[in-house]
Amino acid sequence: MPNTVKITPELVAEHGLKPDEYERILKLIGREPTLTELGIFSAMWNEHCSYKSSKVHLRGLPTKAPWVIQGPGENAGVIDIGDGLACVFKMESHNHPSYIEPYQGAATGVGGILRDVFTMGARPIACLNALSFGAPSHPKTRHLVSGVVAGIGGYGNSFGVPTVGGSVRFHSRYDGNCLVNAMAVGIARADQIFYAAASGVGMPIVYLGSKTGRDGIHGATMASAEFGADAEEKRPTVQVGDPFSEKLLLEACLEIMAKGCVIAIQDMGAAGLTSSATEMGAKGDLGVTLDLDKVPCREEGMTAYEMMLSESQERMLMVLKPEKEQEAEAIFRKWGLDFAVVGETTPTKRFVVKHQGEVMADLPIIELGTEAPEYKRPFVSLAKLEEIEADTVQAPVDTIEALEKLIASPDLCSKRWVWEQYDHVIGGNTVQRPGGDAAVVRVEDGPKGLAFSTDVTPRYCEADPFEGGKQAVAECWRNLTAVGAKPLAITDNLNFGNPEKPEIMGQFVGCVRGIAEACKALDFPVVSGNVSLYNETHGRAILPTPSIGGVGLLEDFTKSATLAFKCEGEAILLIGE
Amino acid sequence: MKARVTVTLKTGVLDPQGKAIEGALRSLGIEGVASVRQGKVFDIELEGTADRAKAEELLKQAADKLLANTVVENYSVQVLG
Amino acid sequence: MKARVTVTLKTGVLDPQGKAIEGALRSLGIEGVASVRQGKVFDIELEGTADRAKAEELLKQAADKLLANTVVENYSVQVLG
Amino acid sequence: MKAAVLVFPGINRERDMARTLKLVSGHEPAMVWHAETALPAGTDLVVVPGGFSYGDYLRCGAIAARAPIMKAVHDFAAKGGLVLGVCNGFQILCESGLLPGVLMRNQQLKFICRDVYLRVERSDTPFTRGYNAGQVIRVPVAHGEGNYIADGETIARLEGEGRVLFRYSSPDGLVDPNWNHNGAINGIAGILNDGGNVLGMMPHPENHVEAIVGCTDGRGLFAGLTDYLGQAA
Ligand SMILES: Nc1ncnc2c1ncn2[C@@H]1O[C@H](COP(=O)(O)OP(=O)(O)O)[C@@H](O)[C@H]1O
Repeated sequence: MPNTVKITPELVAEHGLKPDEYERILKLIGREPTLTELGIFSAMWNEHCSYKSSKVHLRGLPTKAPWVIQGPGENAGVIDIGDGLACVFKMESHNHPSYIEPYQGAATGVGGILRDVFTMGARPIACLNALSFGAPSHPKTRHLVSGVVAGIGGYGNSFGVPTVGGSVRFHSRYDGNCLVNAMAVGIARADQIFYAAASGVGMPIVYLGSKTGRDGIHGATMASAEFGADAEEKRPTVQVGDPFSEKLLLEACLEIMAKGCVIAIQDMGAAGLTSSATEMGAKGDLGVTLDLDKVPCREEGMTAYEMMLSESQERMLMVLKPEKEQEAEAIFRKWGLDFAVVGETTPTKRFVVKHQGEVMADLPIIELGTEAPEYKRPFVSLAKLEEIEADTVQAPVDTIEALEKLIASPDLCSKRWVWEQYDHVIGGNTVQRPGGDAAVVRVEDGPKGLAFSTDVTPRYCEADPFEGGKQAVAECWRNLTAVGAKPLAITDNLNFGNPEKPEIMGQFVGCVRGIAEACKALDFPVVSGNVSLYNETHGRAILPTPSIGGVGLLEDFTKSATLAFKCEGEAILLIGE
Repeated sequence: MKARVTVTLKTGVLDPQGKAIEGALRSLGIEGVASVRQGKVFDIELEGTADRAKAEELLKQAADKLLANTVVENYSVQVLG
Repeated sequence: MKARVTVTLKTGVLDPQGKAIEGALRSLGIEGVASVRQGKVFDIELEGTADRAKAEELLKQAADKLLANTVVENYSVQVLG
Repeated sequence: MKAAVLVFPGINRERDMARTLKLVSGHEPAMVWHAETALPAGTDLVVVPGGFSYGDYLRCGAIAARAPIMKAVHDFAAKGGLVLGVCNGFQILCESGLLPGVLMRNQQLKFICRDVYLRVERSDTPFTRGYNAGQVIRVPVAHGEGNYIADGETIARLEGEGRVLFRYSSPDGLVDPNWNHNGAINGIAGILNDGGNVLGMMPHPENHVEAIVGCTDGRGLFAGLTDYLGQAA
């Protein structure tokens, strides 16, 4: 694709940029962008990367506590768990890709969140997930459930991390838009956490992992666009996960980190090379020049545009200590992975992309992030449903029948079918397996243990977003305390409909405020998270679903409590109101 | 009636298996292999019916509905008689 | 040069995937399928050499050494040119 | 005990195995990279651990079975050295010809992770001397392709020569299809080679050696091996 393509309003629209956003670009760079540059802006300024609708509200979340080492803004959040160790964790959605190709969509979602965690120098010790599907009777549901569950298992089992918990729900409002939220947790030495910010001028930028293909081009844009009726026809290139390569990438990364080779590291997630390179530069207050001729490609004739937007999986970008380059390369070759110096840091604060001797992009690197549009979208709170007096409602069925109905309902029935497809014992540290209130995993050789739980009740969030947000946090807190853990921090995954609709924005704002309120009250900070908007089909939004993933600490894992009754004749106590 | 449905990955779709096999062939000393892509075959025995066109129709249905994941795979149908 | 190696299960070897697919096709309402056996194809790109005989030799080696488990599988080799 | 744990790319239960060997025998095993051509001097037990060597691409264990280190393992086994393959390790041993048969997709075509019951068929082997014949143990499985098959003649030989060491069973030792979670012929979960020195098994005894993270039923296997090798030394 030549650098001379005329940028038409249609082309701008195809890139998901609104006319006023395009005006902003023209003002920022003082000329018409090249096609590659337009692609870079579309990737950086879409909802997924820029959080343009949600940012103002997310600022209200509490993110600090004495035990927080790193709050939101890096690949994952980091908390101190004592003994010189840190717990690194995050949750992220892969909703739209999973609806289009459930196995690969879910698998690459797990792969992405695992990379976020080990990029920071942590060895993953557990995965969880929160899944929302349409009504069990909907014709697509069965296919989605079996594909998503197999995909999550397929990736995590092969990668070698236990999947220890999660949640599954069914509701017709997810018929055309399932939710796949994956959480990963890792352990690192607290004094050896790795960040994205580059430092030093003239440092080699190294490309690691698998080769770049034409996977998921426009994927990042897709993740922010509402599904129309033609979604099934316009099937974008699907990303295929390769857990084997990712396992090699993990071992190689941890090895070169231990050898002290790494200055900065960033996972290539959505918007691949573009977001990883600009983030490393911008965070380090440096420019970056990339030479795309050096990028390992899987397919022939890839253009600069395609390379910059490719979402091929299992790739990383790193800034290496120059004197350690050879050592690092030898380690990567040993693991059979690609290793290429593809650029360097510069003092110019510009993001320069060269390909075949031509400059394909030359943009101000800091502004690419900071000048992204930010919206204070109008929001309305829907009238609250009228409160119902409990005594005025007649029991529709007798108690036993009601109990049987509840136990048999898809939301409450046993999820064994799901979690038996996940290896939940690998590592030999799973103290409490799926099936309880929270999973418990021993930390190294003990005596500490970590507890994890994912929670939210979307119908509460719809009835009253503020109370629903609070309740999700409180439920997570309760699940952690129920196994004997001290709750420390959460990650959140906020799944909502189209934020351009004031009532949806109202749900979002209400839930976020509720989460903030509960987190403040409980001293339970948010250290990482993810927002997924535009979860709509034919204009109908999903239920507001802010998934909460909580982490708690047990000083002695052998003292964790399980939910099973232990013997006959014991007293049963009810605690609380 | 015997038939074969062959399912292959679309061009450009990552094939981790093929890649691993390429590497393994090389380290076994088998030289000259530029690339490997892995696919599936389904050998299907059909009941009765000597009507080829009908058989093909049936196999296409089977491929579309189940045997191939048309998001990432192509298929071809061969009635062997 | 392009080639295809097709690997199929030997007769008599149980094929759980094939069995499951048979069942699934039936429950999808696709009638008339008596049996399904699943196999693999490897689409292999060979470097240089226009020598078919040599190419076939190479592919047989690849199949014997790696691509097929000859305890339970048969293979066939096709040079497509 | 001088154990060597093989490490292939994609293997992921090598740490579990190494920790268990250390815990039960008191000795740290050597981790041996797939590209090596010799085992450490004095090795008296080779362990091929579980995982997804080479992603389980092509066939489970197929690519690993052809790695350089496997030649040394063949030589070691031919001289009577003890070899234990667990899960992917079992698949690798079958693919390499050290054990007969093949592990196919689980009957229900799904990966299954759960605790299963195994009936220990014999206690007069180096691997099972820590158990009583007929004893039932509980250990986890975690695999998608553990459905053991072999031709009729091979099965007859395995059965006739008492080379089936573990079978999926009910908690009271009944071998019955309801307790056979993957469809393996005769409920076979673990077999010996004809020399009696190579064992392959699908379940993970190394994950059940501590009461607090499951149970200790897997310990007997490692304790028995330690005892046997201790006496031999
Ligand atoms: N997707 C999943 N992955 C792993 N475990 C799951 C999943 N869904 C449910 N579980 C496990 O099943 C158990 C019950 O889940 P759920 O019905 O959501 O109960 P609760 O409302 O108590 O959280 C929990 O222990 C949970 O970890």
